[in-house]
Amino acid sequence: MTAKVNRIGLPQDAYKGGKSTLCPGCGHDAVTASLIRVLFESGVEPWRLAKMSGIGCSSKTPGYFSSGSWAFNACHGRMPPVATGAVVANRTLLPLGVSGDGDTASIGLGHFVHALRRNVPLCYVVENNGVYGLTKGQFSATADRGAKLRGGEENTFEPVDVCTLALELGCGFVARSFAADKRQLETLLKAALSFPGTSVLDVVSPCVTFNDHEGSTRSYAWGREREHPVVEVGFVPHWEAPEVEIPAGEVREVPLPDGSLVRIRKVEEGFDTADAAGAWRRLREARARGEFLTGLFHLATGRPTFVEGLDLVEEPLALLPEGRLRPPRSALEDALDGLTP
Amino acid sequence: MTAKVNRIGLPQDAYKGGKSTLCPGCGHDAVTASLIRVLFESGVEPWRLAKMSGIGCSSKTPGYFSSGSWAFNACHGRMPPVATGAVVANRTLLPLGVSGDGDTASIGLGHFVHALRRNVPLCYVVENNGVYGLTKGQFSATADRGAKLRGGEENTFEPVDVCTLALELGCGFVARSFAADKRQLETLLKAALSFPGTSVLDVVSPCVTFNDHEGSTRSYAWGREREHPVVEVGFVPHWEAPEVEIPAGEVREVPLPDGSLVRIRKVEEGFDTADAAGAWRRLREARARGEFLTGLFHLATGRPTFVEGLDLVEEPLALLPEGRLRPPRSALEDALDGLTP
Amino acid sequence: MPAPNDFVLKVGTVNGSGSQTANLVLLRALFRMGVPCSGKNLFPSNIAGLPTWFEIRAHPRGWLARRRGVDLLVAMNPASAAQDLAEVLPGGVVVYDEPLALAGRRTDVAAHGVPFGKLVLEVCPEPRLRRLVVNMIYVGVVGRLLGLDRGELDAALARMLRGKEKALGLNRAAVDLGWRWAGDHLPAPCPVAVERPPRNLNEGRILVDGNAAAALGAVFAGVSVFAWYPITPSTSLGDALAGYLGKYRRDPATGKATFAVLQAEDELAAVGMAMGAGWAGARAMTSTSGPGISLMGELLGFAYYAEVPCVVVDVQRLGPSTGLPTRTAQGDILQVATLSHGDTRHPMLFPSSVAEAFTMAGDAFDLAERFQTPVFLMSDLDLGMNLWPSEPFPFPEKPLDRGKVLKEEDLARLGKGGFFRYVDRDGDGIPYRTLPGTPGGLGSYFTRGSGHDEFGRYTEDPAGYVKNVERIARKWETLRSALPAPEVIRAGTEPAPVGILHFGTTRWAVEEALSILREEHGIAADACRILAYPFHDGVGEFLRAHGDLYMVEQNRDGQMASLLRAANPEPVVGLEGILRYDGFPPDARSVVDAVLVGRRSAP
Amino acid sequence: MPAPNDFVLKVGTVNGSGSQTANLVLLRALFRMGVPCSGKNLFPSNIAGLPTWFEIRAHPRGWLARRRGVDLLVAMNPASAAQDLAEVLPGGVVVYDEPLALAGRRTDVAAHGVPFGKLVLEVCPEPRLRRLVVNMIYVGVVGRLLGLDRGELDAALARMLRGKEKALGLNRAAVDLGWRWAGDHLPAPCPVAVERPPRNLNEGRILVDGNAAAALGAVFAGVSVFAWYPITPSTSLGDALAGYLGKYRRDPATGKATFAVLQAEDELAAVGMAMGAGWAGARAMTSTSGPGISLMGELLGFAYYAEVPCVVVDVQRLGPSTGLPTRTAQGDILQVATLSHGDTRHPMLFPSSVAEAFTMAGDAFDLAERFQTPVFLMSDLDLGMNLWPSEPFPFPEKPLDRGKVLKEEDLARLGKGGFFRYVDRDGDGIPYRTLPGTPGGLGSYFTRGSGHDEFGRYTEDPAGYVKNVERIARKWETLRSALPAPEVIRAGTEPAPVGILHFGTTRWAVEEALSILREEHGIAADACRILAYPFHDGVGEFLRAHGDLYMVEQNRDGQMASLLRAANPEPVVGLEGILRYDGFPPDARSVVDAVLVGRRSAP
Ligand SMILES: Cc1ncc(C[n+]2csc(CCOP(=O)(O)OP(=O)(O)O)c2C)c(N)n1
Ligand SMILES: Cc1ncc(C[n+]2csc(CCOP(=O)(O)OP(=O)(O)O)c2C)c(N)n1
Ligand code: SF4
Ligand code: SF4
Ligand SMILES: [Mg+2]
Ligand SMILES: [Mg+2]
Repeated sequence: MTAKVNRIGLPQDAYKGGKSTLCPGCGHDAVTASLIRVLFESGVEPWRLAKMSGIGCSSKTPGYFSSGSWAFNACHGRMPPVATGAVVANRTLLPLGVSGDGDTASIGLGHFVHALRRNVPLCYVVENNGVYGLTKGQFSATADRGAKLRGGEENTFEPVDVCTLALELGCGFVARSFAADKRQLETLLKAALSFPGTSVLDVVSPCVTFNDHEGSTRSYAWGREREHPVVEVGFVPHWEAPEVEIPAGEVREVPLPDGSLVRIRKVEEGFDTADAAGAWRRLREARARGEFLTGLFHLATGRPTFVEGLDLVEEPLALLPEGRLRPPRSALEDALDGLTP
Repeated sequence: MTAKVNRIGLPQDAYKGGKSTLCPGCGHDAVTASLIRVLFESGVEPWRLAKMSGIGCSSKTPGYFSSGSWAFNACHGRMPPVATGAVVANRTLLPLGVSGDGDTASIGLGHFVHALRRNVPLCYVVENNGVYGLTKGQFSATADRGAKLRGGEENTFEPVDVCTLALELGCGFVARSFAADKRQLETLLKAALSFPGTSVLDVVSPCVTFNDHEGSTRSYAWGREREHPVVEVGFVPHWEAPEVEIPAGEVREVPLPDGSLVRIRKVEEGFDTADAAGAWRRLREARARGEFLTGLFHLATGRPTFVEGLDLVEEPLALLPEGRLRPPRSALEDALDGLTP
Repeated sequence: MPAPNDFVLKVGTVNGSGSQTANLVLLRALFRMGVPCSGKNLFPSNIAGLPTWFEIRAHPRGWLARRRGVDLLVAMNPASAAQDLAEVLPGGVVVYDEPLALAGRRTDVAAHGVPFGKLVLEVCPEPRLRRLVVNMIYVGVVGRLLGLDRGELDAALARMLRGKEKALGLNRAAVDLGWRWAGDHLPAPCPVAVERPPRNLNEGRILVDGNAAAALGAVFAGVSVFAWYPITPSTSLGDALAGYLGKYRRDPATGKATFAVLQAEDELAAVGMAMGAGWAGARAMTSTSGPGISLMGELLGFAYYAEVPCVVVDVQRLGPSTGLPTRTAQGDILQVATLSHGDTRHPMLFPSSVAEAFTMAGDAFDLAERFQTPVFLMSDLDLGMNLWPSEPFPFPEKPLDRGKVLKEEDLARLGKGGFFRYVDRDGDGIPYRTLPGTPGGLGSYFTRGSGHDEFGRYTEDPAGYVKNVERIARKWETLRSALPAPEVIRAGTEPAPVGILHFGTTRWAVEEALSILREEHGIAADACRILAYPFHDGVGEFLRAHGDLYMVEQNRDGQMASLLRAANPEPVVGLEGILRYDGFPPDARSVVDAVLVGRRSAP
Repeated sequence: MPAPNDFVLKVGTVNGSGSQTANLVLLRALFRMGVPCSGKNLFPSNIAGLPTWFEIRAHPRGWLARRRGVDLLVAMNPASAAQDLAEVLPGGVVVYDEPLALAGRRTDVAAHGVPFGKLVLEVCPEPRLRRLVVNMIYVGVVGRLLGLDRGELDAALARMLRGKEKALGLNRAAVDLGWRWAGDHLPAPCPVAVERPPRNLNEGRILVDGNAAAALGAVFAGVSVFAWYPITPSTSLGDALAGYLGKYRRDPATGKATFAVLQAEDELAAVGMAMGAGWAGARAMTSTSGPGISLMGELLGFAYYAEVPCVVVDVQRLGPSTGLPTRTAQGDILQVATLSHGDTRHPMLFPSSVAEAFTMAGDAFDLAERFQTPVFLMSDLDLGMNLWPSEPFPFPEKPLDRGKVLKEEDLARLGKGGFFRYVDRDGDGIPYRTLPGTPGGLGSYFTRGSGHDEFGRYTEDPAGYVKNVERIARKWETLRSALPAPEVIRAGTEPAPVGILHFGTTRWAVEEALSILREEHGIAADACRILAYPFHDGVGEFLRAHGDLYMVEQNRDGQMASLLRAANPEPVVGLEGILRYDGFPPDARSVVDAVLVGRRSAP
């Protein structure tokens, strides 16, 4: 019996990585598992995928999937600029950033914001557990006000909300999911990977060791009890996508440039994924009330990506031969002429 | 003839500083002039004022006012943490941060956001000219999409909007003004200085040398043509403030903890300074349309400041005598006992 | 067969399996019996699942260095069992979890399988707890084997679980079961054995890790603002500090804090907060490890040049970049010495012991405020995170040195124009400062990292600029004279043929090596322990007095030797590096071997 | 009276007054006449209003160092006039704006007041432009005084304002007015004078600043990703690079760019982008100055350890912290050499001339890709922002060295398991790499700053970790042998009694000093110019061959000497520092004086 293969003839095992060294039950491992399936089902060429991360338990996970891909496990918080440089050097890469809430919202916040501002082609997944897992459970900047650590310490600050912050920066793909909500998570991952600019997917991913207790607002129990998807999302890959139809009624259909199609069905009355300001208001209200909204909050295509704005040749800069990198002798002569008084 | 003196018996000259070395006509000098008047009129004790800044033409301005105050002209982008440390060490200080758009929104963005998140007692003034003045006029992160440099280069990125970003972070005092709108600017500065947590005042302050041309969206002409105050703000200092009245109709009166009073009169129908989400939507629309809104966009009191959350003794930590800093011998004995197996 | 009380006990378990308490009970019981001992935790950079080890070394003479070779192994982890077994010395003893089937794998050791899985069922009905309780069973087994005093074992356990009565009962039962099982099944006597010494050699002593010791030192030095960002291995310093501050530094009357602990968004912010606080007059500190140090460069250069006091604790870990966060090293020395661009220099203190972690943390504050500059306490993971025995820390009798701070009344006395921030009034290079908020209208000044003259004014004038940076260089010389002299151990009255330099935790391997060299090889060696940088003249004297010189350090590039060569306008002749950079604390034999090789190859 | 063509002309004006074009016209006219000359801009760190100076030095032998003392002063700025006047040598000439009333203030110079304010009214009806046009009047005055060729003056002006016909007319009229005014009012001949040399000594030569030269070098080395954050004095490198790239690196067919210029949000991002691009296979570069270097530490330590190529240009400026951004220094050397914590080391190249800025920028890319490590081009403000004459840059004939990169077909040949990222296949310490995106499924690897072994796997195993860092140390030795030997100038066939070491732009003062020492003092001195770090063996040889040694450098702490002492296991004997750290480029006389003092005090 041969294993099932995907569109490009690879079995799902081709998308596996090394054995996880995370704590058993860690939400991040669930996200990894979803990624493996999603990459397989999407038929991503492993060598095109560039796995980018920072430092943290979450940032280790690129070691645990798609070992046929290159990975860059950068310094703490510095993944976005490294990913930016990589995709500029080779625009055919598909950069997937996996980061944590500390990596993204504490030390790396400035870079995160600037990547969003530039609309760098980058699928940015935040495995958000509200704590620094790897350094043993201090609050991160996304911890909710009033959340409690195992020892009882209470967080007194407002969180950095990755999703409303992404809306603030004009991000065209803003979503939140839950590590335990496999179906939704995988659909969102597929859509996020197909989005041309920066897509932000904030995944509540419980830290079973340091933040899965009562009083936590990132525990499995908390998430299971409260998850409230505001929309239901469907994703039709480009090789299956029908001709685009005009969105009607409760369903919004958004074609992505690669030919795939995102189908958004409202669950919550009045939630409009085209309206960033509406989403912003709704998410803030939800936070104030302790609600846990998930789904695709905002989807807007058409904004040029950072790489598009650079007006580059089609071939990856990294692969240009000497003849296209070093200008001819006449160019030097011209330059020198300009320097002759 | 004796010079007019303020509430604490100081003449306006006491709030002057060294001679400015900025370009004649620079918007920052106008802000400095306003600050001198505001500090004088507010009767601020110069030694309580801590002038904090980063690096840039704007960040130099603390040299040009209130030479009787201490100043900390930090590294590029690092003013917020330094101010945080200073006000924690001495909670009786009145930290006034003066920064530029590059200092705040490019290199210093992470710290800016985290200061806001913590609600550090800090009046944060951004002298926003859309460029790096001191390094000769490159676009900063607040430059509007479509804005042009003198040489014609066009900015293709969305700006970091200091005001909507402050709203995003839950800031309770979010305002924008214009260096040339002296009256509004000074009222807002007074109110901002009285606000207990972080107050953000984004001042469009033209760079006459590098960003005051046609095509700029931070020029004097641009500002003068388009300025549209959404509210009119009045400030009644605590020593003049009447008993608080219940806000009614078009005027909202907000008492600040120091006893002063902010009076907000709507200019634009439907603009509600109590509604952060409304302000956020309105500011984004305005940006999309190239409008230049000014005024106090959001005012909300009641959120505890960072220093309040630390549960400190009343006296400045910096001034505690040895007897209160070094625990008694018995404490060491107790600690050592805990270390005896 | 090792002499009594001279052994290495190693426990190999799985990270996150809760063996730490069990291992500490063993160590503490040994300690309570009066046997000199210390414990090292060798753990991976993950939260659960990877191999982890605990090593206890006992030695009648109280040697504290790590020693290679294991006398008694407790093997609980399938993933590391083979490697662990290989480390056991011939004649050693192995206790292993039965399924590992280590018996017979080595003929030169005695290996005993224990059916932990079965035994735990007897004492622990709750499945969830079994993984933890198993560890206490090996405590009982090992205790019985070694001949630990049962009373001390129980007392150690009771003290550790004080206030947790239910857990205590369960754990005590597990210990007891192990104890009994060993009595029933294992041969006695065991070749690795403990004897209660005639005199309790640990009487009055404490057992503590260097991070807690430094934290205590800071508390008793009056630290008032601590800003940090978590990073292994400095995190536990922050935790300990927060704990002690909460306990000992609340106002008795109001319960309010006389301190602030600020968790920053990153290391740039952490040091920025500490600098802001130091500038405003607080005793301010941050702690971090290598990556954090690299991030703090720009701001600490500012603090050097603008003369802002603060204390930086660097708990060093292995390697460039992220490296191995849970392995020890002394590898940040060159980076810190000239951290930041331009002509920037920073003083460092090198604690070797928990007692010095305590005292030097205090000294660091005094130096920082006296010299108005960042002062680095260069600790390391070995010191910071491992347990060391110590005499109890002395209560600091010296008053805090708050340095040259002018108060309102001083300023009034000096009058207008009497105070300028960077003037060298005393000829020692140290200027006077004032604190923001000082009333009276006379003390304000402008703090900047840009070029300034002695009056604190911005200047581009070469003369004014140069005068100020030369004063700072002069201050450096004053600082040098205020730093501790090296600690020199002499073999005799005349300089010995061999001179060994070292610093920090390298001390313990060197001191043990001195005795091995003398006793086993008849080689007399002097040792010079560097306590601080810039170097005291005594270091140069030691160099000049010895021909055959070694510098023992825990890095690849011989960093301290480089610094010494760089600092010495007189040439440093014949200085050989003994370098360890695999992340494990050095042992005495390696030092001895290297010296022997050096001696042989010496001309 | 100075010999013809041997003088210093200094213009003191106000920053922002637009005098730069005027000064360049003077310099270029002189240059066109065939007189060896160069120009230095001494400017403040503000945009407008503070004093600024332009110095032109001419010398028949083409000395390029700054020289103390002014022969001909143009004083336009009241704020600096007194100080400027003081710098004029006895017998010198002063041209000043009449209201400054400098006449008679010194009896030993000839001072001529010029009514610029009145004159400008004659040529410039538009008030807005007068501030600028005034400058061209002094060009005319000075041209006439010096005896510049009027044709060359006009030609220089015309070339500078090519395409701006209206401005040209106005400016030409102003020059003409000054020229005529000087003819009518000033005594001739002037003691400071220009003569057209018998042979045009500038034939075929260019005049360029080092930042533009390095930018050109990068363009012709095929730089494809440049990420930066503005900072003085490196900003103009970015500007020049963007300009040249736009001109010469667009695809002829499509007009699309074969490059990307990324303005980052800060220096951490800038170097991160460069590293990401270098990792992905682009020729990547960033440029910055001291504060940026300090911020890049953590990431560049990563690049060292994970072996990611990129080029970093450090255009050094004065001082610790912000210091004086518009003053020159060589003060980042110690910081860069060991930038980042842990055992991190970085190679540096030290260009002394614009030609070397061009060639070394190219070399830096080859080295970075060959050795898979960050390579630093250590320029400085003096080189980067001042105008230097040069032979035209040679077109680089050597093909680009892209290093050990395995392509799809190489990987297929090696087969599964044939490629591991950090294995030392060739014994030179340099591993092979692959580029992300390479199809075929065989080349992927994991890049990390955490501990890894030669297979690129995460490891905490001491042996695997150590093996890899020792290979990197071996690579460093291979790298050393690939770096250029020092350039040694010998006074004779035997080593001279005096040896002078130097590097970078210090070269020009030293070479001139050599001739002064020989010609005026009869002292033979050899010179050794260090071109790169790690040091070539030739540097050690030079040290050993000389007893009386000097290191000339532009910093307070003798950084290169420190590095040399640190690097040399053999002692460095009798190395004296000749240090300049006031922000101005060193002059030959200071070097000579220091050597004379050293000689006198030598035993
Ligand atoms: C510069 C630097 N500072 C601090 C650390 C220590 N550190 C490692 S991971 C981490 C936090 C990670 O938190 P998060 O991104 O939320 O990841 P998680 O472990 O929770 O998945 C910190 C502070 C580091 N590695 N580097
Ligand atoms: C670490 C660092 N990077 C870069 C610089 C160079 N620099 C000085 S000011 C400045 C930008 C200032 O822009 P902004 O804050 O908008 O101030 P403005 O001059 O426009 O008022 C830059 C990039 C620096 N001083 N330090
Ligand atoms: S510590 Fe938390 S985040 Fe890290 S692996 Fe364990 S469960 Fe996951
Ligand atoms: S350059 Fe621009 S911002 Fe700077 S002082 Fe001049 S006008 Fe102001
Ligand atoms: Mg986390
Ligand atoms: Mg600006």
